[in-house]
Amino acid sequence: MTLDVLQMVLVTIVAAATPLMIAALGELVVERSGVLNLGVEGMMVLGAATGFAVAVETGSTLVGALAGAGAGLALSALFGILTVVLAANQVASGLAMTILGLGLSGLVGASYVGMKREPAPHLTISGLTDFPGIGRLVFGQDAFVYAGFALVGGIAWFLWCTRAGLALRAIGDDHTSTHALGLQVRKVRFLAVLFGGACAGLAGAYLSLAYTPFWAPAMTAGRGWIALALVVFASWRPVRVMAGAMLFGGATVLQLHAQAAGFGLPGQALSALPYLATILALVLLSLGRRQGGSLAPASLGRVFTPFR
Amino acid sequence: QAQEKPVGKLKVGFVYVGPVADFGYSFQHDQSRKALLAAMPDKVETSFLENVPEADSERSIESLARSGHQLIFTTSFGFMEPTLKVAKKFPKVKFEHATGYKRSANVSTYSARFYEGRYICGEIAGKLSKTGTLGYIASFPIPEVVSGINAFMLGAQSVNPNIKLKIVWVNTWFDPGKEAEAAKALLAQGADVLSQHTDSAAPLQEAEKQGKLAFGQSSDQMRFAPKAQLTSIVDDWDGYVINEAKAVLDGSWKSQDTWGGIKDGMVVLAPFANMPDDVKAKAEATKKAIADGTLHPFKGPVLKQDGTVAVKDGDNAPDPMILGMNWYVKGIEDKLPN
Amino acid sequence: MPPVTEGPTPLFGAYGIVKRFGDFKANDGVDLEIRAGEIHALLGENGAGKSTLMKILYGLLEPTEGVVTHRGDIVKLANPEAARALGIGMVFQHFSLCENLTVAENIALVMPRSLGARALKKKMSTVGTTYGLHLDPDRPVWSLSAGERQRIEIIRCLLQDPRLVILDEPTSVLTPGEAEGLFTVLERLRDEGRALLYISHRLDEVRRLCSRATILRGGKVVGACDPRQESARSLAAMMVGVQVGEVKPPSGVPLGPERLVLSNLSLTTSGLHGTALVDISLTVAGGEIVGIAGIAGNGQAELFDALSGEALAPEAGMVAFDGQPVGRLGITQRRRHGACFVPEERNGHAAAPTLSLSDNALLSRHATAGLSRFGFLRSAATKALAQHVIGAFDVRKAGPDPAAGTLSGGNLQKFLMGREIMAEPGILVVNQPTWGVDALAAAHIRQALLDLAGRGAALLVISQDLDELFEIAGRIAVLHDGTLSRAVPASETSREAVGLLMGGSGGVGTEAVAPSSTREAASHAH
Amino acid sequence: MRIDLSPRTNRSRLMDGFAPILAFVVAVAIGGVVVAVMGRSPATAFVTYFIAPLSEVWSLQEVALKAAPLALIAIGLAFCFRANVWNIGAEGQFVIGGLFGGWIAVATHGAGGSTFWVLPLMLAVGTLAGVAYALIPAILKVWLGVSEILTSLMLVYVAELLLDYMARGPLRDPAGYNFPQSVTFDDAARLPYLMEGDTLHAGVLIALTAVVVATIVLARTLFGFEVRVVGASPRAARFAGFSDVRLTLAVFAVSGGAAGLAGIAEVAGKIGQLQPSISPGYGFTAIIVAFLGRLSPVGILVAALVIALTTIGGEGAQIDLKLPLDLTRAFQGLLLALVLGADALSRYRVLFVPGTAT
Ligand SMILES: Nc1ncnc2c1ncn2[C@@H]1O[C@H](COP(=O)(O)OP(=O)(O)OP(=O)(O)O)[C@@H](O)[C@H]1O
Ligand SMILES: Nc1ncnc2c1ncn2[C@@H]1O[C@H](COP(=O)(O)OP(=O)(O)OP(=O)(O)O)[C@@H](O)[C@H]1O
Ligand SMILES: [Mg+2]
Ligand SMILES: [Mg+2]
Repeated sequence: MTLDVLQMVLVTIVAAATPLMIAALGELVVERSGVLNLGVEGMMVLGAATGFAVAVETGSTLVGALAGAGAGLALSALFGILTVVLAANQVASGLAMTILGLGLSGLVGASYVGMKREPAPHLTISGLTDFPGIGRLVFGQDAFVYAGFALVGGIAWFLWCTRAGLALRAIGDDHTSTHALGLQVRKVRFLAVLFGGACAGLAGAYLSLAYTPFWAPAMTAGRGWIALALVVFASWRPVRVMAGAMLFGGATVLQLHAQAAGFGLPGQALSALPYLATILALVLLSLGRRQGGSLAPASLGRVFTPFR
Repeated sequence: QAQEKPVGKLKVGFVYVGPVADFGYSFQHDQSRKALLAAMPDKVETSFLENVPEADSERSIESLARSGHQLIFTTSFGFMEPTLKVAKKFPKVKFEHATGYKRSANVSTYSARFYEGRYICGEIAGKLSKTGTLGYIASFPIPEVVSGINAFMLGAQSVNPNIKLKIVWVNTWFDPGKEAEAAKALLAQGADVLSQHTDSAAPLQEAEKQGKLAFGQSSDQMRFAPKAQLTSIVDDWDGYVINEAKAVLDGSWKSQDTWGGIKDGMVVLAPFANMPDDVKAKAEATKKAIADGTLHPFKGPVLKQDGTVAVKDGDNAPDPMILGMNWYVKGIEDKLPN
Repeated sequence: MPPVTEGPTPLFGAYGIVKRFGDFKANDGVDLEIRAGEIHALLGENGAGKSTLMKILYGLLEPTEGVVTHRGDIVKLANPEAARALGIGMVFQHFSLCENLTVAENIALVMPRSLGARALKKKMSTVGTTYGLHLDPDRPVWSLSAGERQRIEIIRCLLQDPRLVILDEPTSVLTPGEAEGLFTVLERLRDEGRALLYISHRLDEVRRLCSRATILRGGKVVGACDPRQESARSLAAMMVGVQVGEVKPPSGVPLGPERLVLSNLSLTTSGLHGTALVDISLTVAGGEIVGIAGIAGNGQAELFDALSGEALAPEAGMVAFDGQPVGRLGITQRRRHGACFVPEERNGHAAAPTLSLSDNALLSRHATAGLSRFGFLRSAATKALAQHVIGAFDVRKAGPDPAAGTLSGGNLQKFLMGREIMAEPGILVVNQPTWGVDALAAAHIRQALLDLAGRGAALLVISQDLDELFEIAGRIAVLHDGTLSRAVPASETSREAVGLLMGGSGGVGTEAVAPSSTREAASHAH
Repeated sequence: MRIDLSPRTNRSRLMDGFAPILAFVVAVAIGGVVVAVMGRSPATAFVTYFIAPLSEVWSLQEVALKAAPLALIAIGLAFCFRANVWNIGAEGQFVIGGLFGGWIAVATHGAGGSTFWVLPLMLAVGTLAGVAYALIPAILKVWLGVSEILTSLMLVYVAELLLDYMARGPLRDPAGYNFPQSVTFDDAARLPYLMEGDTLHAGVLIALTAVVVATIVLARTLFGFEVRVVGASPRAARFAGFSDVRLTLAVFAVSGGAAGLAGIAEVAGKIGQLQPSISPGYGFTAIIVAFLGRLSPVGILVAALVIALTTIGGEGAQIDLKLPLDLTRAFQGLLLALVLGADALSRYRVLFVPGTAT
């Protein structure tokens, strides 16, 4: 493989990993606060539809991306009202959001089917972008990709270097104790849910604005579920989410490249790989677990009803 | 019972496996529904059910039959058994099942000889490829897809015997992201003309982005890739659908199997573009030859990968062979999955 | 308006506090004044409303009526942060710590935002040196013992330089040494001019530390006193409203055959904080109560589990009930051998808090009280059993069959003791029978235990409360670091001797209380 | 302003009944507005969605047919969820049940002699296959403490791909022109029809039996009590002599078995052959059905019927009113969200407290 083919493969992997990464980072923040949002797929697909529709109407990819994030945020607000404010079951509510999101995205996107937009522009810095071997990889991506990597750093910094991040982790670990200390459990969780929804929406918008720049029903094709798996796979750490997204994206892309290069494998077995890899990762993580403490946020999925 | 002939318009129902907005197979079928409506606005009324899972389709078909639809198109292979079962219950309703092989007194089958179009595409690709490598994005290894690949290869070999074909199976009819990734993979491996048997426009767009060439699928996708689309194999069911509706209206409908090709207008090639005139002229000529029967894409000798003779010199492949095709022709270096 | 009271303006005051939970008034017009430089005790039986009042002072609960004042001004405590801003700190009994965070992170949660990580650690070590409270800031909380965890709570409180420190039953998990250390800290805080509010069911501590006490009953203030002027007995009487009678041991019952025998029981521990049991041997005869003294965390929970069958012994013969080896049997089969068990933790171990009392009767009696037949439940019989226990043990509750978790601690404990005692077990193992239970209920429970022994049962009572053990036990052994000393008749030993053993330093010289296990065996545990 | 939830000590009977109805009314009102905006009559739409499917014998049968697998799976899941065990993978267990049960039918296709045993064997194999598949996440959970939510979910995709592979490969009908489906099953491998018109098959009876059995087991047996105790308090359950390890395995087995049985009943009842995909998402929808039915078998039956009704009504709306399918989906999602939210009304007293937010 020449250097440029290698770069091409890497660029493809990064592109395939970006939506997974953005959605998973959002979900990571949600889960760190103790809420399990199984509605990522719905928020993602609604973000894809809304992002595309708004971008077509305004002619601006940026506005479209923001609208996509906004749509994810709006749907997650409903999820937050159900699970954080009204203490409804998180699993069932998340699944309801997925159904609702799929339906709404179809309605929103109905009149935009078959329309075409230019993909989101890629960075070009003369001299750097055409630098052989790594230029396109490092200096030739679109804004979503850079935003995704910025999110990794930003969220890592937020979680471990800020008070608000500490509060978020503490609330995810033990909502009863943090409530007794006067932390605003529901407010923090609600904000985390909104952030996660916005990220899912943004990841969806990436699909319809940059990755394959058009809208088609159910175009997320299950990426929201992979993002969920990714969070666990990464044991709730942003940098590992990034690595995991590359791995997942890489697995898909590389099998396609392998086929194109002439190594045929049964497609179903390859398609099953990411899922089997997640299970394997979970098993390995549990084998290597330290003696006490837990990897997962300890109140993940548990209902909290404050009382005053 | 509901199958009494309606006094007013003929109600025609359509059952789609995907969303009408998929811009691919279901979309194209829905275009013919609209064409039917436009052709006979005061004689027909239409309904459709979209996104009908094949395993849960019997009820959908029956509900169309029960609500007074007299002619029902079930447009996916997986609807075969449910269609036959409902047809038995509603002997006066006419059913049209696409791409299947089982018929009954009131069930016709129809399909298109897409491989004819694929052959022409192969020929164009063989002419235009600079790298000598073509890419093919395939969905599932079913006969229709395999025969398409073979026809494409035979067409390409007819103009360039040393042509190479790289095939990527994506295991889906529709996943724009994965289709785009497959396109990227093929382009990275040196393919410079892409063909696809999946439904989204993503591979075309990818080719456009990289300044390469590609063929559209199911419908004319020129607007997605004005600089990359060479042509597109358009499923054109308009004529068939309108004919069958007319036949029901004048009482001449009968159960039959229709496998139409370029000649019948069922397989249409979108206007040739992005190619030099001589290539265009050659493609037009091949199209004509296929239409008037002087050229058969699977004209012997056709050799299988291992060199065994599949079609003897001078013969044309019989329809059952094409309908059940599960082998690659010689020159394809991949192994067929399953 | 705050009523005018004599003396200087109190540091904090609570006036006319009413707190309703639905129709129920947990606090009913409570007035309380706290002055700088005093340790103020809040006393009352279980469910009197003490914790509720403290949570209101800390801004965690909102009073239905009434006001809180600070130096005479009415203040609104919207949340604990507001309370902390006014200089109120609280040490919760049920620690409010996040297990997967480090010590420093747990503390940083309530410190001002401006404080950096390094500055915080420095402050921690300063406070640590001043008060003798040392902690590694980078340890995760899950790896710490109960005593260390409480130290976090206290340091967290002290770092805010509080003017009022609220402590809710702080000594219940501490060793006597740790408790002594705490008292020194508390006295020092008082001398610095801070106010302390102190809740405890241990009246000796209260008499030693506190200069003023407010007594709650049924959500109302029923009295105030200087505990130094009172006896434990008179304080108890004020709390429950009646004189607490003495428990009467049955007189002159001859001991029966050996019913519970432990032979060289050893058990390794799985958890991080568990204590391994080393070579424990003990016999309990019919009609006898043997008390196991010891400070929490020295193997009581493990010993209980090994007896109940929640943990299996390595060999069947290590535990024998009425001559039958049961060491490898589970709890249900041990119950079928006529044994009953009452664990220490009420909510979530002895009882499922969200289930009704009759479901909780079924919980431990399903196999032995004929409550199920061919796998089907007999719900009428179950209900009848629960009502029977409720009646016989005077369990007070709302509604006919409420969820166990809605009962006050003392009443739930009465129900659970009744559930087991009324099974007429031949062997009964109880861990902390009256932990956190008020004096009247405690007396009731102890009498029931004595009566059961009088009917020929063998009882093993594990308790931290030496008064309790000397009141009811015929023989007493001490559990320390997983080893059990020889059981000696209560009449032949003293509190002091037992206390020394509990601290791990009694063995030398005193033959009567020397550990039965050999030194080598003990050293295997480490 | 702050919204506080005060748990109701005794759940309000009135609210229990009233809350879902309120949610339904609100959802219908919102849906009505949307329909009106789209230029159709809300009244007609209401009739098409909710009344028409109930007014014909055939569509009633279809409602029952659609509700049966949902109810059967959800009842199995109720055991898990009551025990606080999170089996999200019923979809996969359904698929595996259908696949392995269907395999028997394919293997015995055209066999001579007496064939009375084929159907019972298929049902048994389907059930056991579901049990076995569900035990994978269960065993990983009890042995290694691996979160069952993720493993069971991941295994759904693995199961779907396995079926896809089998239907396109080894189990493909050799006489079927290489099309991806198995032979159509012999009559001996089909569930019998219950009524004229060959619609309602015996799978419905299986679901109804499950409702009755589960009601009795959950309310009246020691096992049902065990499930409740483990769910409410694992440590107390151990004190009661109930092993949470054993129970986790048991409830996974029950739910996997129910899903597997539903899978093979669907294949042997409605579909009659193996196809690359046999479930329109029953296993996921059943999770919602389980919660809508508040984990009680009778509630689940009602919830399953409502979901089935809206699905079939949605088809009617596509045909009669030309309303898009996405509208039906969005409406279902909205209805679910509202019912879940309204449930709070029956579990908690919702207090609106003026003042600061927390
Ligand atoms: N959140 C609540 N909802 C309903 N009732 C409550 C709640 N919290 C406390 N109670 C009730 O209020 C009463 C007082 O409880 P509180 O915790 O103040 O008692 P306490 O004096 O601290 O008892 P203890 O000595 O056991 O600690 C109890 O009867 C209890 O049942
Ligand atoms: N939400 C609630 N509803 C009803 N009763 C409650 C509620 N929360 C607590 N209680 C009851 O209030 C009483 C006091 O509760 P609290 O949490 O203060 O425990 P506690 O009795 O103080 O325990 P301890 O004695 O260990 O300090 C307990 O009996 C408990 O069962
Ligand atoms: Mg208390
Ligand atoms: Mg207390």
